[in-house]
Order: sequence, then structure tokens, then C-alpha cells
Amino acid sequence: MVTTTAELAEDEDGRARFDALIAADQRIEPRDWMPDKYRRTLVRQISQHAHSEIIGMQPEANWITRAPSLKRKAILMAKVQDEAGHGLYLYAAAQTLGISREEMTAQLIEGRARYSSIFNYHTPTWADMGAIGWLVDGAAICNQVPLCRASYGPYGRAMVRICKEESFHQRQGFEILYELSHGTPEQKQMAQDAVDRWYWPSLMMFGPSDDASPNSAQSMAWNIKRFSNDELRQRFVGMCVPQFEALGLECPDKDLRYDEETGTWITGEIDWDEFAAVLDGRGPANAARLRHRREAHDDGAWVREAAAEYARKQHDSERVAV
Amino acid sequence: MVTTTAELAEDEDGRARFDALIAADQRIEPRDWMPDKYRRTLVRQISQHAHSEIIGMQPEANWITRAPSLKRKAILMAKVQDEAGHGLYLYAAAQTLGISREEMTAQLIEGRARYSSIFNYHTPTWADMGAIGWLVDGAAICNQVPLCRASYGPYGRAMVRICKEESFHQRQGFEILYELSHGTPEQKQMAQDAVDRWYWPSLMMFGPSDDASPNSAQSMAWNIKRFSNDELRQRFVGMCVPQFEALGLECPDKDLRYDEETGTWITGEIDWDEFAAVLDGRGPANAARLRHRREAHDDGAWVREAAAEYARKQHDSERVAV
Amino acid sequence: TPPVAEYAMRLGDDALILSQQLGGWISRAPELEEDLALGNIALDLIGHARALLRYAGTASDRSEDDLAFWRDEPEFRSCWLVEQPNGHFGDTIARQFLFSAYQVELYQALATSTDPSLGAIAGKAEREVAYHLDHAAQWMLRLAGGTEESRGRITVSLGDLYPYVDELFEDDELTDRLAGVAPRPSSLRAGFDRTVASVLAEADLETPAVKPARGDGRRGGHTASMGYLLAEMQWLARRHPGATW
Amino acid sequence: TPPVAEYAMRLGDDALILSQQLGGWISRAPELEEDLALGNIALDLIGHARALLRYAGTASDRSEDDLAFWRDEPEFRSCWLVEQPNGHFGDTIARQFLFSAYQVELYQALATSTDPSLGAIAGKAEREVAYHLDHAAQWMLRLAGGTEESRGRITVSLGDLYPYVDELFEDDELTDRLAGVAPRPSSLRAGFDRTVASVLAEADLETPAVKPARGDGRRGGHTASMGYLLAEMQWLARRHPGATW
Repeated sequence: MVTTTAELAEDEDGRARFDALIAADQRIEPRDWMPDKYRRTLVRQISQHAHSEIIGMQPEANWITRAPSLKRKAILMAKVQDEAGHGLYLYAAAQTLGISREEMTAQLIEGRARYSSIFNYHTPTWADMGAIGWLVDGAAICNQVPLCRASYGPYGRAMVRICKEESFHQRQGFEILYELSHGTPEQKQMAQDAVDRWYWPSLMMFGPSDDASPNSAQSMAWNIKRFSNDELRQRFVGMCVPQFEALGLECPDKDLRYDEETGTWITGEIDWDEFAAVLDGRGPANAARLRHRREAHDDGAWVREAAAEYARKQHDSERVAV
Repeated sequence: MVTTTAELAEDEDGRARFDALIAADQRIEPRDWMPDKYRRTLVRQISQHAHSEIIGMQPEANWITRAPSLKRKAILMAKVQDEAGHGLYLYAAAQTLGISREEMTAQLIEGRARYSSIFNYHTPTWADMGAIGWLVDGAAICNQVPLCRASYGPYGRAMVRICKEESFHQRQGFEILYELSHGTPEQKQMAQDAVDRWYWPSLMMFGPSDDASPNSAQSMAWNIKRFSNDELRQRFVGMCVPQFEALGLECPDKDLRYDEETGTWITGEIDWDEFAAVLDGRGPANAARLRHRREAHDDGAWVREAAAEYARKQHDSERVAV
Repeated sequence: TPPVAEYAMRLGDDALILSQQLGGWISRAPELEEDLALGNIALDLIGHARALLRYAGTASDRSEDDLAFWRDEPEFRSCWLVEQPNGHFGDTIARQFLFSAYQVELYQALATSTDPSLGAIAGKAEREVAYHLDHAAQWMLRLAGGTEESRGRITVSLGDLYPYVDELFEDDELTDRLAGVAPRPSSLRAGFDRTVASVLAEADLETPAVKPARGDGRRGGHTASMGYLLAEMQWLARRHPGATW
Repeated sequence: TPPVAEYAMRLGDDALILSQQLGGWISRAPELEEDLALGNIALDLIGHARALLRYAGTASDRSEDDLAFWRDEPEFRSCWLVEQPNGHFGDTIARQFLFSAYQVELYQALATSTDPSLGAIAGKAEREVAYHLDHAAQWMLRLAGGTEESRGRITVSLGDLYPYVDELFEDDELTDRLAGVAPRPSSLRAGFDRTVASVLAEADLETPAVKPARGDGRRGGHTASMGYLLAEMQWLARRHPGATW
């Protein structure tokens, strides 16, 4: 590729503007110049986030047809539908950076893109609907609220909408667990088992400790990331502790303690080998999640082709009519 | 078409032999000369019979995955599998008359062939498994036992095998109903309801009264049919009466009475409008039965194509090897 | 009154069963937009179902959940059309198209019911089912006018579902008794036929030449799919009698 | 003894769940011959399941039906491979191929068990599972060597099912305790790998390069399909507690 002098000069102007905007904690917009690595980082992060919403529909969709009351069924349908909506916003935000939805979908289906590892666990009971809402959405919110101020405009704005809905979902998850933990002994046990299944993986959602997280520093410098993984995990644990009490459920972390001196929560040891295995594709549901998505995509191919062909014909006949 | 004198002479010889065999109540075999209409009648009857076995798998297959005990599940699977086997024998018998299985399958799927109307009813409860075995297979046996002596050899021989298994199935159906009618009040009610659903349609399986059954006379002359529709229906009703008592279930025909004078059972009025409607395609399950068969056929097309292609390649490579 | 309750149950069961089926699409639709659209329709329908079943239950002091989770198959009053399996997307669209075309007529007529509860429910539902019809009709056009494959598929789907249309418009003793409260089903047929004919004409599809299935849903008779559907829907609730959720 | 009972339950549950799934094919297979063949395999497997569960139940005075119909999901000990959905015919064949290749090794080894009941069951099952393997292997060859479509499909199917292989060969405390009574699962792997490799070589297919799923069936953890499968299987029996059939 040949780069002309004029282009180089333009790049330099752009970089200066970009640096100034970042320094002033203002927003970068799609038409602004931005460093390639900033663009790539955002494409990766936003599309991963979108994929997580889409794959994240599966563990909960699994219970739509079996929800134990009509009210819960309606709430669950609305929630999973919201996740599809979040996926749409986020794909749209990523598209402003020059990647198409088809390309992102292909990356996901072919296993070339990541999504949040948390969704590689199964949901064997209804109580998992509560645990996902309370813990997984709770952890997501801790991660995502700071992203509402992310330096890239479309991403930040998408996150504002998403966070509003997520906190609603989290409350609903808490409610599900509350009903169960105040219900029959069997229901309470179901709630405890689900919390036992999801608690540790939720803590892992914040990622490894900061010293083991190589990309964090650059993302912080670019105002994409605002807090360290450990800081966010702290905040989450602190939020959970009183809620465990309200639920009357036990926290699976028997070593958890509050350090008065530093004012922080010290968690028991997190099993990072487990995290690495699931991230590497060896979790309980990695294969199932991708198969489900691929099958939905393949089964729908004829429908998408028909819609495209119909649109083409309509377009042609309109042109003829003019 | 030009018919030579030699062919005409041969036909006359053939006809004489055919008539003699029929007169002696002996068997016609595939290579024997036979009148076109005899051949067509048999093709129609045997293929209808085969289709009935195949479509007849559906109402019972509906309960395989839900059978209430492992023993019953095994028995039911074996039964439905037998029906597939019967279908195979009968298609093979029809093939000896010069029609291919593909052609018969196409006739069935495209709605150009008939099958027994009895299978156009749904099986909403487990007790229907009993009622089908007892009543439907019972009626089938009354119809089929005389067919073991049908003048066309391959048909008669297929029927011998089939009848042996059918009477086994009938006993199993009776057993299912017996368990239910001697079980909980709910089970007994389930049994009675199923018998109420299937009794009248079973009587219709013998077809309209003899005076309203135009093809019967010719089939009798050809030793394909041995008894009139009414005679067979009589025999069936007579068989059912004591079994109703053993089951402790009520016969839905409140007008049924035994005529001492003629030694026959006089049934209440059969709703031949209902029979005609179902025969015409307006029964509860006609559409569902054909859809199910068509979908199984279409879903399996790629498999059959693969098998055919593989066989072709094997054949070619064997020829090369020689 | 019991007849009104029975009538509300028919409508509520239709909405519930169809919602249950559409719920099975979420996370499996041909594109994200359809996960959203089918989810929306399912949500509208479960909303109608809850209102109708709550109202139906007042006559016998049963809650919406008592009715949804604790009735056995013969006590359900849903029509056979909504019980037909999801199949592929075209099957679901054809089912939705026919059923929404019926519901548009139904709720329009029912909005003027002398029964204020039914009237209010229908009035609210009217706009929603109009959207469902529009969504399904758009897809009928796209699939019929798309590729050769899609045209072939939607033609077959329409033929597979059409036998279940007649049941929707059958009058019976109950609807005869409810003059003023509820429209006679047969009175809704003309409007339905007009809607369907106009969409099929635009899609260049023929009205299927198929025989009607003798549907028996209003008297509690159901097709093969219904038992599976109810077992799945009711399993968890029944596993925990007396529990609240 | 309880450990032997627990072991028999694992084997019995595998056979039961796979039989249940294959039973769903009957009346839906690509050709009549396969309705018969899949039905035969399902019948063999339910036969094994009944023998194994009856034996497993003796330790706790439960019948085969108590175990099949009245245990909840976490009490089932089946592996994840048999829980995988039927999918299309290729999916079912790939599942059967892998599972039968394992069962052939298993029952061969188990036929010499010091536990006479297990030995007898395995001895009888040995020939049957060899037939299952042969049937599935033949179809692997036909599908891989048939059309472009069938080759593509069976390749994907094999990749989808292969992640569930590792679980079959995991030793644990229970199998460690049963030396002599039952083979260590890990000891069966070499034979399995040989069988699979030889069929895949003939079919010109590669061993899928996929990551194993961390199966948890032996401890009662199950995949998404299991709840639906059990609800369907157990619905009627549970609807009538105490009834006999």
C-alpha cells in the first residue's frame, strides 16, 4: 500500500485531535480519525460483547417453554428478547467501525470469535434463571456501567440503553431466587444449588487479576476501560454480600472476608485453571452453544436468501416503474 | 400396440390355465398369466394394505417415547416395528406384480393412494394403544385371516406371516386395556373413553354393507375375497362381546342385540356419513398423517441419495477391480 | 357466568398455546430481528392469555396458573391450528398468518361486546393482532416472492395448515347462547376470507385445495402435538404442587 | 452392593436414554429398512436397560420402573453423548457409531466380570452391540462416500458429537473401587480409538479437531436436552402415581 504525503499529514492531524479528545475524556465518533489499534480493540471488544448477548440467550431460552408460572414465562421471554435487542445495538455499534454483521456472525459461528465464557455452563434447573439474573447480570452491570462512559461514542451510548435494562433483569433474577429461597425446602435447595453453580464463574467474569491481564493498561489509557478487573470484582462481591443475607442463601466462598484495614473484600482462591479451560473451549457447553447458533443460522439460510431476493426484485420493479 | 396372433393364442392358453387354477382354488404365481384387471385389483389392494401398515405406525409411534413402563415401551416399539416389517412384505408382494416401491410411495405421499381410514383418528391417551390393539388389530385379523388363502401366492404367503403377528398384537392390546380397566378409576375411565373412540370406526373397517360394495363380487369370484363385509363384521362383533365382559367395559353400541333366530348380532346404526367423510379426506387426522409421511420422506431424501450414490461408486470400483 | 368463562377459556387457550409455541423460536430464528419479532408476538399473546384466563377463572375461583398448569389435555379448549408444530419458519409464518387474520376479525367484533371485561381485553388486543397479521403477511409475500425454494416451501406450509381453518369459524351451542357477548364464529369468516384472499393474490399463491380436518379442540379433543406441548409446559409447575414462583 | 448398583445404573441409564432417543425415529426414518434397524437397536438397548436397572434396583429395593420414571434429573447417571439430540439421520448415526464403538469394548471386557450378573448381561449384549456398531459404521461409510451433501453433513455431525467422547473413558473413585467387577473406563480407550480410526480411515474422514466438553453425567450433571427428554418419558407414569400398566 502506498501512503501519500497528504495522507500522512492528515493522519497526523487526526492523531492530534484523537489524543486531545481522549485527554479531555470526550467522545470519539465514527467519522473521526482513530488509531488502527484503537479501532481493532473496539471491534474485538464490541463484537465479543454482542456475541455474548446472542449466545447468552441460549441458557435462558432453555426455560421459556417450561417456566413455572405465566408471569415468569412472560418476564423470561421479555428478558431473552432484550438480549437479542442488545445484540442488535452492539452489532450496529461495531458496524460503525467498518465491520459487517455477516462477518461478525461468520466469526462467531466458525469459532473464530470469543464470547463471555460464563455462557458455557448449562442451566439444568429453573433456579439457574434466578442465579443468572442475579449473579451474571449483576457482574455484567459492574463491568458495563463504566462502559457507558467509554470513549467511543456509539459504544458508550449503546451501553447506556443496555445497562438500564440489565439492572431490571438483575432485580428480576433476585426476585426469582427470593421466591425460591422463601418457598418449599426443595425450592430453597434448588436456589442454593444454582447459586453454588454460578457464583465462582461470575467472579471469573471480571477476568484475571490485573497483573495477569495484558491488554488492560492500553484500554485504560484510551478511556475504554475505567477500572481494573480486581476493582470491579471487589465492587461486585461487596454488592452480593448483603443480598446473600436477604436471600437467606449461603455464599459458596467460605473463605470470603472483609479486610477492615483496606476496606476491601478478600475472596477465597479462584480456580483460574477452570477459567482457562472454559476459555479454551473445554467448558461443559462450549460445543453445544456453537452448535445451537450454527444450526439456527443454517436453518434460517433459506429465509434470509428469500428476503434478500424479494428485496432485490422489489427494488428492480420500483426502478422499472420509475 | 400391435398384438400378434401368437400372442393372442398365448393369452388364451394363459386364461384357460388361470381359470382352471382359480376353479381348483389354487395359487396364481407372479410368472403366471393373469387378467389385467386381476393384476390391477391386486396391486391396488396390496399397496393399500401396505400403506395402511406404514401410516398405521403413526398413531402408535406417538406413544413410544411416553409409554408408562419399560415393558410396555419395549412391547410397543416391537409392535410398531412389526408394522414396518408388514409394510415391507406387502410392498414386496406388490412388486411381484410389476409396480415399484418408489411408485407406490409417491402415490401415497401425493395423496393418490388410499390407506385404511381407521388411522385418520388421533391417539390422545395411552389407552388408545390398547384400543387399537384390541379393536383395530382385531378387526384387521377378521379381515385378513381369509386373505391367507387369497389366490395370489405372494399376497397369501405375506398374510400368513402378518396374521400370526397381528394376533399377538391383539392380545397385547387386550392386555393393556385389561390392566387399565382393572387399575385406578382414572385408568378405567381412560380405557372406556378409548374404546368409545375406536369401537365404531373399527366396525367401519369392514366397509359398507354388501349391497353397497360394488367390487366385492368380482374379488370373491377371483378367490381374493372369501367372505362378505357383513359376514366379517358379524364375526368381529361376536368376538368382542365376551371380551367386553372380561374387560369390564361397556360396549358403546347400546342397540347391539343377538338374534337367536338367525344366530347373528344386530348392531346399532353405523354412521356411514362419518365413514364417507373420513374416506374423503375430512377426518381428524388425514392431513396430519400425510404431512408426517411426506416430511419423513423428504427429510430422508439426502440419506437415500447418499446410499444410492455410494452403491453406484462401489459397483463401479468393483467393475474396475475386475 | 359459566358460558362467558368457557368462552374466555377458548380464547385464552388459543393465545396461550400459540404463545408457548412461538416462545420455542426465541434464540433459534432465521435472523435476530425475527427473534425479536416472534418474541414480541409471543409476549402479546401471553398477555392476552393471562387476561383471558384470569377472567375465565373467576367463575370457578381458579387462577391463571391453575388453568394453565393444572388442567389436563381434555380440559383445554384451544383450536387445532395453534397446536400445529412450529416446523420450519414458513410453517410458523403460515400458521401465524391464518390465525392472526382470524384474530383481527375476532377482536374487532369482540371489542363491542356487552361484556365489559371481554370488550376491554379485545379492544387492547385489536391493535396488537393487527401488527401480528401485518408481520406474517409481509413474510408470506417475501417467501412467496423470494427464491424458488422459499416459494415451494411456503406453498406446502399453507397447504399443511389450511385444513385447520374451518374449525375457527364453527358455531356451536355455546356461541349460539352468547349473542351480544361474543360474535358468532361463522360471522367472522367473510372478513377472514377477504384478508387471506388479498394477501394470497398479492403473493400470487392459490388458496389450497385441501380438505378440512375435523377439529375438535373446543370440546377438548386435540391432535398429537398437544400432549407433548403440555407435558413440557406443565412439567416443572406440577413437579412442585403448591409452590409459588 | 451399592457400588455395583451405582455402576449398573450408569450403564443402564446410558442404554435407557439412547433407547428413548432412538424410539423417536420410529415412523420417521429415511427408509422403512431404517425404521426397522433403528427400532431393533432401540429394542436391544431397552432390553439391556431393563436388565441393568433391575439389577441396580436390588440394592435399594426399587424396580426398573421406579428407577426409570421416578428419579429426577440429577439422579440419572447417563453420559452426555447419549443425551445429545437426534438431530438429522447423520447426527443419530454419528452418535450411534461413537457410542457403539465404546459399548463393544465395554461389554467385551465386562463379560469376564467377577460379578456374575453383570457378566451375564454383558455376555448377552456383546453380540448385539457389535451389530449396532456394524450398522452405524456402514452408514458412516455410505454417508461419507455418498454425495457431497451427505459427506458435508456427516463431517459436521461427527465434529458435533466428538466432544462427548472423553467422558466415556474417565475413571473415577467408583470405577477405581470396582477392579475385577468392571473394567476401568480408561482401559477401553485404545480399542475404541482403533475401531474409530479404522472406520474413519475407510470413510476418508479425519478425527475431528474439537475440544472435549467437560461431561458430568456420572455425577448427575446433564445437558440442556435431558430435562425435555425426561419430562416426555416420565410424564404419563408420574401423572398416575401408584398405577400399574
